[in-house]
Amino acid sequence: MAVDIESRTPVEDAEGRTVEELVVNIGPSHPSTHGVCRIIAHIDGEIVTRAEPVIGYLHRGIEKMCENRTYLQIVPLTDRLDYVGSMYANWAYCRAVERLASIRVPERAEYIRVITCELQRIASHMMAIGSSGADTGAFTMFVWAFDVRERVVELFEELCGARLTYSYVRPGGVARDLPDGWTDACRAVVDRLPAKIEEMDRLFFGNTIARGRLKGVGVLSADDAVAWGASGPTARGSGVDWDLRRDDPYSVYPRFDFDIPLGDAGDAYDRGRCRLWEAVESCRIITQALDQIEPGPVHAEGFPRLLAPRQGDAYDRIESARGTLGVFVASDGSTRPYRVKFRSPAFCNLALIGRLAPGHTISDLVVILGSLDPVFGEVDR
Amino acid sequence: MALVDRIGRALTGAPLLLTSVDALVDWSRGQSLWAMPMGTACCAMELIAASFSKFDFDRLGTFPRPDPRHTDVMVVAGTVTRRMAPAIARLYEQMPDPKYVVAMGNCAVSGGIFFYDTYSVVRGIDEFLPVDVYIAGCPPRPESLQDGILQLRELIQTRSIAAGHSHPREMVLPSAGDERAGSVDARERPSVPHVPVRPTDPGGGPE
Amino acid sequence: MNIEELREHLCSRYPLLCPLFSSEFGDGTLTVEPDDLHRAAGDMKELGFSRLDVVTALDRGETFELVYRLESAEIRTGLSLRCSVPRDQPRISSLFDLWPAADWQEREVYDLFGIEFEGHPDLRRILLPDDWVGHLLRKDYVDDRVVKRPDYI
Amino acid sequence: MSGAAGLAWGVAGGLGAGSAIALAALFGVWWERKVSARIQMRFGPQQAGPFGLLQTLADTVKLVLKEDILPSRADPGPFLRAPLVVFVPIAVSLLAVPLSAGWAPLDTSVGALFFLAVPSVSVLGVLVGGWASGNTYATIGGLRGAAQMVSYEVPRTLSVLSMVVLAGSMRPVGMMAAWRWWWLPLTAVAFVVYIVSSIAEMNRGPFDIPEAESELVAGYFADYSGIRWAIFMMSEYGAILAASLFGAAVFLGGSHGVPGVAGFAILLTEAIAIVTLVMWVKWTFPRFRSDQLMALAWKVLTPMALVQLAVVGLVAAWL
Repeated sequence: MAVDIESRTPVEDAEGRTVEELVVNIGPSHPSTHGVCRIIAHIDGEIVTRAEPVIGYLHRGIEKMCENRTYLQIVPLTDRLDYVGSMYANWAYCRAVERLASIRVPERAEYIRVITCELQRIASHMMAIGSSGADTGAFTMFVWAFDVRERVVELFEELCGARLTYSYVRPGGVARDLPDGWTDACRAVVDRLPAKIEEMDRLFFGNTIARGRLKGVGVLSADDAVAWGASGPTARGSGVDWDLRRDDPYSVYPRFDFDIPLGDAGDAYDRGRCRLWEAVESCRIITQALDQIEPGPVHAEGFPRLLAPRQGDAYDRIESARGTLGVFVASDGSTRPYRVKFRSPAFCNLALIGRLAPGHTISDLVVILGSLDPVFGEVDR
Repeated sequence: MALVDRIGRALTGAPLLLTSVDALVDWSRGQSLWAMPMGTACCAMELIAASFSKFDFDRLGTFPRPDPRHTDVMVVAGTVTRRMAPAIARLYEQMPDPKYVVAMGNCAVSGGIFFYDTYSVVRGIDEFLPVDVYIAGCPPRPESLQDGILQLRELIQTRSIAAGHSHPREMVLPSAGDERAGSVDARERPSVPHVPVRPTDPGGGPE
Repeated sequence: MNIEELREHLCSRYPLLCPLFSSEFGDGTLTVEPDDLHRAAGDMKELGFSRLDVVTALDRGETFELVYRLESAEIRTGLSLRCSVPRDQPRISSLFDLWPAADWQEREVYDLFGIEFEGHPDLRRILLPDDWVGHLLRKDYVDDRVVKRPDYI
Repeated sequence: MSGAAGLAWGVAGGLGAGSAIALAALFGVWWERKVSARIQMRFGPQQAGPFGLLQTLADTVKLVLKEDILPSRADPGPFLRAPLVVFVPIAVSLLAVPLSAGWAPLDTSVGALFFLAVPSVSVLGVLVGGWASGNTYATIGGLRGAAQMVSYEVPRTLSVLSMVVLAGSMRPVGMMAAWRWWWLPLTAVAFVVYIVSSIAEMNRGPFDIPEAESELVAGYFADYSGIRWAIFMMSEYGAILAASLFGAAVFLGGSHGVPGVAGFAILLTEAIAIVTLVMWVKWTFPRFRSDQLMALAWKVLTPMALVQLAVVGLVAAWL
């Protein structure tokens, strides 16, 4: 609605007549673009013939800013990358720095990281499912899902004082230990969650209209998912059995028993359902982690106030709510990184939209976009 | 209105009728602030949270509508980049008068954490939009946003359309002595229209 | 599969690539010449690296160092493919035909570093507007609109 | 009725219907906000007046005094008149609804047909308003709206036809008087078809694809602001009111023979129940896609209404 474009272009139709193709400009501010994405959709009647995403409306230059910050000062910047799942970017960055500086993280800190990140996965998936519900017009679903997210955010608030930008995971451990009574509160939230999730499953995914809207929309084949670098629930919805938590385990994940939900059709419905059941699996992981966690230090001993790793570069990645979140940190031996690169899963997943949208109606376009779950802080960095 | 006003003034020496109409209009405008959610980044999450179940913006008569033509207040929530600024300015122009702008979060207020070292961020949306209320925080809590909307209401209700009744644009900040300061329950606030006391105006209005 | 097994696996299949393999911080790295990049990448894809995770670059003064990070579901490990291109002539062949995932990734590197990818179907700026001047992750990029952060530390 | 008296009655009726719709919108928006709030674990308006009852008044005063924007790309003539083209037919159709036993403002022998046919004119307003905005979203919304409203005329008319056959009259007052309690189970299918197609007629969720907030921002009225948009909203609530009152009168027996104000109260209670049902549906279901919407109209609702009509015809023949 905001940017003026030439909205009618003459094209030739199948029978060789010159017809006008309607160009609909969606975004950069549109209720269903989940942020500031712009999609230029060429439509024939209601059918999208070409969809071209234009990104960069939230490009804040975080990678450039990192070059003028010390290693610890970068942590708040990573919060603002994926603002729906800040813990992930914290953790991925810290893992890269720890690998670069050869820091060993205490076991309790690893457990806390797992617990917070799995909570974050629940929060993030609730946002994704809720907003894809809102895309199809089921606004109540959004409110219900957001209410679940709110419970998790309350836990985070108790933990680190922030509702959204936590800066909780720091290089060498976590910022502070769990507050008193937090584990009980967490357990109470996690115990109630699966029932709520099942209720939402019935409300939305069990609804005939929603099934009609989501099934068969934006079908992504498994081969395409791998070739185009899709990861996370976007790829798993297509049946790509690849989850870093299990396949290239990091932290203490090998100690937990959990399943990876997989879809088979690769449509918006399967992607949404995958997210929903991943949230249930996250509850399982959190419960196990709360059982196993032992008292101990939460930050590495003898951690320097000003980190200056030796020259070199390191890459590490974790499974975020959106997929493989990688961080590449290069050091020149000084107290500031030489280069920081964030491999954001949303960026790679969003590249698929031009491939998935053609042939669907404009109503489906927003559903497909929602099912890819982009977060533009992360896409544009 | 001018004629009615003149008659009222002739009869009572004050723009009687217009004052009552004025109070109703101000009350309506303050009470019904529909938001254009211009969520660009992180703050958008708190903007959503503010209108959902736990915080419920609708209690205050505010609810988000995505179409600028139907809204009164643009809540700019999040970092505004140079590339995004023209789009926001255009959306602002599409809003019908009277319209207000709330800058939510440090990025919209001043650039915030993205003030230094970055080449693409606008350092505060007041570079291109007339901002009425600034809300600090990174991100501000939903309650802060709601408080910002209440302050905007206060601001609207102390402005006036009646001749000689314009009030200086200044914020009523809650202070320790204000009965508002500690009130958590929004229902305790007076919902009757607050007809403002006219300040001494040397420019001369009718008395 | 750990690094040593990966090295053996690689050396048994592609002996020519073996001397180019090194490991640092627990990561396998294969450093190749720009002209050989496409062939080496094709070999790696045959070896089982079915995913292209990241394409990025570093400004090393005289040269730009390109880093391609490959992932494999079968081998279950990662591998970095590196090569350097001269600063005055930053050109490299695109890997779009091997992994379509390179599409946006290479556009991003082009946008931020100005490295041209030959054979890329649609090489345009992606994060910045089309009329932007300069490539901002280059170390010599200056922009008078930037406010330098005071050096507290 | 003579010409002059008829004209006077018509003007009075029109004004009455207009105010009724305005009142319905005032109350309906508040009620909808409260109902949706409860569904979404919220409170809804609380601050303006008791229970937030004055909230809609504040909204209305504000909207009336908002700037009335004429977009530079719009075609001024149709653009400025379209809201009234939508509003007037709906207001007029309200006149044919029997409000109490034996009384309707416009008591004609073809009242049912009148009620079904006249609001269809508002399709033109939707189509023209959408097109004249010169906005792609509005154009698509207008086209969708036209297709949808024309399609759902068919099952809606067929469902009312069942009642006409049973009652043996097309006069709504007569239909209400002829109503028997055992018609309720017999015509349940027709009632469902009527409600569903009425929701689709008035472009409400889950059939709100012409305005489709998440796709077309606001659809055909995307470029309307201030009072013109308020008229669109009022027509929507007017349509809900008309459809609910007519449904209550014809399918649920209306005032059940009670004349006067008491009868109207009974009718209104039934109508409010239907209104609440309509809102409940809107805030629970996702939105249809346009092709699914058409499929529902032609493949499900129309056959259902036809079968119902056949059954009712047999029963009526046997009576």
